[in-house]
Amino acid sequence: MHVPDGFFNLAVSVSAGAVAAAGVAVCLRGARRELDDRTAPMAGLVAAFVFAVQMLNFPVAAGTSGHLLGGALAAILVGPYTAVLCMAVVLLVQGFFFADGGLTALGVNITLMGLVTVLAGWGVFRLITRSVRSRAAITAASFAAALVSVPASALVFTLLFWIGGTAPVEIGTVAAAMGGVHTLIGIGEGLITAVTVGTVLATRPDLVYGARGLAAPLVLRGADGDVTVVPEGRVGVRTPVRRSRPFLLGGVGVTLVLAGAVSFFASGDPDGLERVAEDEGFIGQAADHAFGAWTLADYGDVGGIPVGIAGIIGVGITLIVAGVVAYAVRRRGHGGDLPV
Amino acid sequence: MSAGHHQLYRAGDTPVHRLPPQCKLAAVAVFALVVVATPREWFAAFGAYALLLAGVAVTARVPAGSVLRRMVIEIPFVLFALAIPFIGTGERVQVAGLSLSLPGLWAAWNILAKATLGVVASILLAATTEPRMLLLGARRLRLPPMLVQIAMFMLRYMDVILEEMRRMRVARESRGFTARDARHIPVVARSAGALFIRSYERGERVHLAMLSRGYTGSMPVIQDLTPSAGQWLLAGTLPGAALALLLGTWGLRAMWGMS
Amino acid sequence: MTASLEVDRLAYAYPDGTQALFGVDLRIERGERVALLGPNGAGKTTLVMHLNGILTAGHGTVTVAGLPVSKDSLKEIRRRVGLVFQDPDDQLFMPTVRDDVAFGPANLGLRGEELQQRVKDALTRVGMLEAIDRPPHHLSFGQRRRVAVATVLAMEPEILVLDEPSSNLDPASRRELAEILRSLDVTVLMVTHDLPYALELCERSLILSGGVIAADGPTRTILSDAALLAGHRLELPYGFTVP
Amino acid sequence: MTASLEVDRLAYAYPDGTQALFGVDLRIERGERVALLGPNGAGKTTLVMHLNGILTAGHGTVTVAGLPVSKDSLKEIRRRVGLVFQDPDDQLFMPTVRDDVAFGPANLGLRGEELQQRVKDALTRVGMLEAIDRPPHHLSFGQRRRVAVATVLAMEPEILVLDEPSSNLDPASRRELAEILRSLDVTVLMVTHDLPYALELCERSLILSGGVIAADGPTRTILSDAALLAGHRLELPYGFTVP
Ligand SMILES: Nc1ncnc2c1ncn2[C@@H]1O[C@H](COP(=O)(O)OP(=O)(O)OP(=O)(O)O)[C@@H](O)[C@H]1O
Ligand SMILES: Nc1ncnc2c1ncn2[C@@H]1O[C@H](COP(=O)(O)OP(=O)(O)OP(=O)(O)O)[C@@H](O)[C@H]1O
Ligand SMILES: [Mg+2]
Ligand SMILES: [Mg+2]
Repeated sequence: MHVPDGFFNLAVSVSAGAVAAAGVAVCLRGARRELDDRTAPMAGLVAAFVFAVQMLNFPVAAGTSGHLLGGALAAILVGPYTAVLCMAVVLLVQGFFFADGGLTALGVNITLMGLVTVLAGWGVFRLITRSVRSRAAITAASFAAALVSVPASALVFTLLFWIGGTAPVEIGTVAAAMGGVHTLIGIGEGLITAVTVGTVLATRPDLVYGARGLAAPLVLRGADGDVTVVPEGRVGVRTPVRRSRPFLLGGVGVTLVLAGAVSFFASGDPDGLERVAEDEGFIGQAADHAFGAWTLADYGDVGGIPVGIAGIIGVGITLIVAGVVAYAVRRRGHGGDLPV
Repeated sequence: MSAGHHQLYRAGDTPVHRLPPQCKLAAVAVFALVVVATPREWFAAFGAYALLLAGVAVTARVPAGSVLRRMVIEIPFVLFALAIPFIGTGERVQVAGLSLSLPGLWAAWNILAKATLGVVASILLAATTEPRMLLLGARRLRLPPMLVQIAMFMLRYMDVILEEMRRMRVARESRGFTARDARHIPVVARSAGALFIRSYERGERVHLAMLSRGYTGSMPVIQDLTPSAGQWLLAGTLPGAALALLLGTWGLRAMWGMS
Repeated sequence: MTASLEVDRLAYAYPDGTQALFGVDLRIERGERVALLGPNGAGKTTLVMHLNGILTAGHGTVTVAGLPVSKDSLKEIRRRVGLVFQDPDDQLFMPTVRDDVAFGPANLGLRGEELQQRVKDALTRVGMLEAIDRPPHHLSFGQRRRVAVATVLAMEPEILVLDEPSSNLDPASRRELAEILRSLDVTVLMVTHDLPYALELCERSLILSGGVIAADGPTRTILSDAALLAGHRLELPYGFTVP
Repeated sequence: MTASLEVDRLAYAYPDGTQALFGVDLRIERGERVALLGPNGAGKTTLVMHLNGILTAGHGTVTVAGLPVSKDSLKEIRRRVGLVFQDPDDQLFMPTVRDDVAFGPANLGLRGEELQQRVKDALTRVGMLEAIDRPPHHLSFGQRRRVAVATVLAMEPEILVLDEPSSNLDPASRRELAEILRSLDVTVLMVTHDLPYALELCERSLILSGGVIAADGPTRTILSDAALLAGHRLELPYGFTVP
């Protein structure tokens, strides 16, 4: 599903960028409670695993390419906040090192494959495990969470495509293709997630974030024969996530305001990169001119500023705003370094 | 344990290799923005961008062959882009007996041109910068340290996983096993479960070894990475030229439009 | 006087439930060289991993030069205690031997010429200077073990904890390591299965067996007690007599 | 009579260009027990990796019981030659000790009760039967080494090649391993840095140094030649005299 450069119009790319930046900022804050020096490498391993899983890339008819996503797995193993960070890292590394996914589409990619899969996956997982807590329940919940997360992501993709995809394809076609294929992928994803979580549970239950509180208490015997019972949570202590709601709400609020403002600004741009413009018949005009002597009107401008330039200004402003937000959120928790 | 995927990186000592990583990262990101912001009808601008990248490749002595080989990453988009003219809506044109959607053709061109330029720019970046250095650069560009650290562990784990996979394969084969057909899948699947834990635990022990040598979450930077003004200027050549092109083309077109 | 290392009623169980330590008590003074003996699976590695806070006590306390090992003191503890792992592959992770040996001192803030000198000194000591620009994972097992020792020597810790440092070393390197350890003015705790080596290097020995300290005394006395040794799967090798 | 192992002018360089073997010639008869001695980095591991075709000769040939090692004969070669790796982590890869030990015999076609019996016998021999259902990567280093030996014993190979099998073993296990090896009617080639152990177990020794065979003869004679030993970083340990 890695979206390349030029796939969505600027408005969508930029708004998704803002959503992603705000989401990551919120998660940076939340993750500090999920991670400690023993679990930090786990985040890296999960990222590596997700990376490997995403390498199995196969083309899907009308929706770029399909592959497993890994967001639900990450959420169950390292917790939802850290999972978003893992997914963001995977996508950043893929974009910059491996040229997989456009750099200007990073926002879209992080939103689709990071935020949406993790939110959907973790939501389902919590829903199931809140009432029943046993090894089997956790494995089953992992399956369901992963199964749901993939079509959820495909759904949001379709939505974004409908708002601002540059390819003139019927939205129905996209929805059908994405939905169908991703439900199938979801089954594969569910199986892999359940098997992985099951394996880790069997040998290192302490490493499964979603299974905290499940292991039996450890009994330690002193030299003089006294017996001490140590409750679980001792190894790699992770205090439960508290006080996250205000941040979540704050983050979402800021995101919405930003996204709204930016898309308003961006949708002020006429045609150019936008599919909307194509429907208005601009392409026809261009064809009339035999791809030749276009006038300024052909590609449109806003008060004399062509879309391209407007886009750059827009992106610049958004980056600054998103940066300030991220910085502000981060400052409240004095730096983002992992506790060591 | 840092072999493996680093074939992406091609060692060299060119001005491009020597640039501090943060300059290169910033340059590539701005370049990609300029490319995406360029209206798709400006064929000449895309050609010029391609020439700019070719210039970088020549300066960095990255052979065309290696860039092309790595461009296979693009195949899924290419397949998709090629499908758009067939399934696209809107006005149809007849090309060699095929009925194609005209907006579809435009969209296909748009995606192919922009994605390809973006991909090549990233390939050149990875080919001239060691992953470890890229992470240092990202750190210098104020990417939150937590993300940098996760990325660092991730790269390390990819090595660990590859290394563990290699060890396990040798171990299997030395005890008379070779995976030849589907009947052997269960064996491989069973050892895959062990692979996850094994890689994790090895990585964990290595991480603990790092901690026990005073590691506090970021790699010590032994080399001096502070870029000089000259280096920023040099790195700025690529996005600068691209931006100049974009603005210049716009100016020229504006004048034509008036005349 | 505060002891260099003090362990009090330490118990630990691995996450999968296997309990490895059942209440270990020990005290090592500054400048002592102590051997830690015991059968396979006795908990020796588990114990030494606690000494610089890599594993954290399930129960009991560990004190290093008066400073209790806890989350807040970890940084300082790790600066003071240098740990050579039993498996060199766990210890080496940088792309070249040079980077690997420089890693620790660089974290302590060394830079430039001083850092390079530290690296070269440490590698010269273990006889691996020629391999300085090779990747550690392309060395032979014994060579990796030597580099692993160098990474810790380069940090110049006050307390040196070594987990079977002499295994996989050729006999000459084994003797050279003994000479290095003897030349350093540091506290040494060395896990080993090589009883003559323990006798050669350490005045005092501990036997850890079944997760508790089963004996503690002068190495010579312990090695002369055949019944004690036999009770913990220890025995003097073929052809060796306590001189 | 065909030799059990025959190596002829074997040379090998690693992919990164490091040449490890420079023309090794050796011949071991059926039923012999031979020690392979030599300094760190001499090429011992590289040599033994050729003996069951894990590395393939850059130049020269390796023949096992008359069968040249080549792509086509690999399966047969690996059935005949059991190799215990220097690093037990290289050898163990299945989720439990039972699966790991069963892996080799299962590949030879054993099933059911017979297979389980083989597994149990092998584990009993190395004293690791209680760990049968534990994951190998959760064992102590010495326990892993013992399981690694069991995985090879379970295959009942004709030729047993062991790369420092006694390192990290406690003294009793070391002696027990010697007894196991002595009780088997197989050809044994054992890499070791433990000269007394070589003397105890092997009548004949080879010294590999700098990628070539530097000496070949009765172990007692070799160990008595102090100048020869010193020339290859070998020396008798503290307190040991050739009995
Ligand atoms: N990661 C682990 N998970 C679970 N159990 C473990 C783990 N590592 C070791 N153990 C178990 O803990 C006990 C003590 O192991 P430890 O590694 O401390 O032994 P050791 O004294 O160092 O042995 P050796 O001489 O073989 O190195 C053993 O029973 C071992 O099986
Ligand atoms: N994977 C590798 N890539 C490149 N060079 C290697 C590799 N493994 C070993 N070498 C080099 O080949 C030479 C022989 O190594 P080998 O492992 O055979 O030594 P060894 O005799 O087994 O030593 P030890 O006693 O330390 O185990 C050494 O110089 C070593 O550095
Ligand atoms: Mg140990
Ligand atoms: Mg070796």
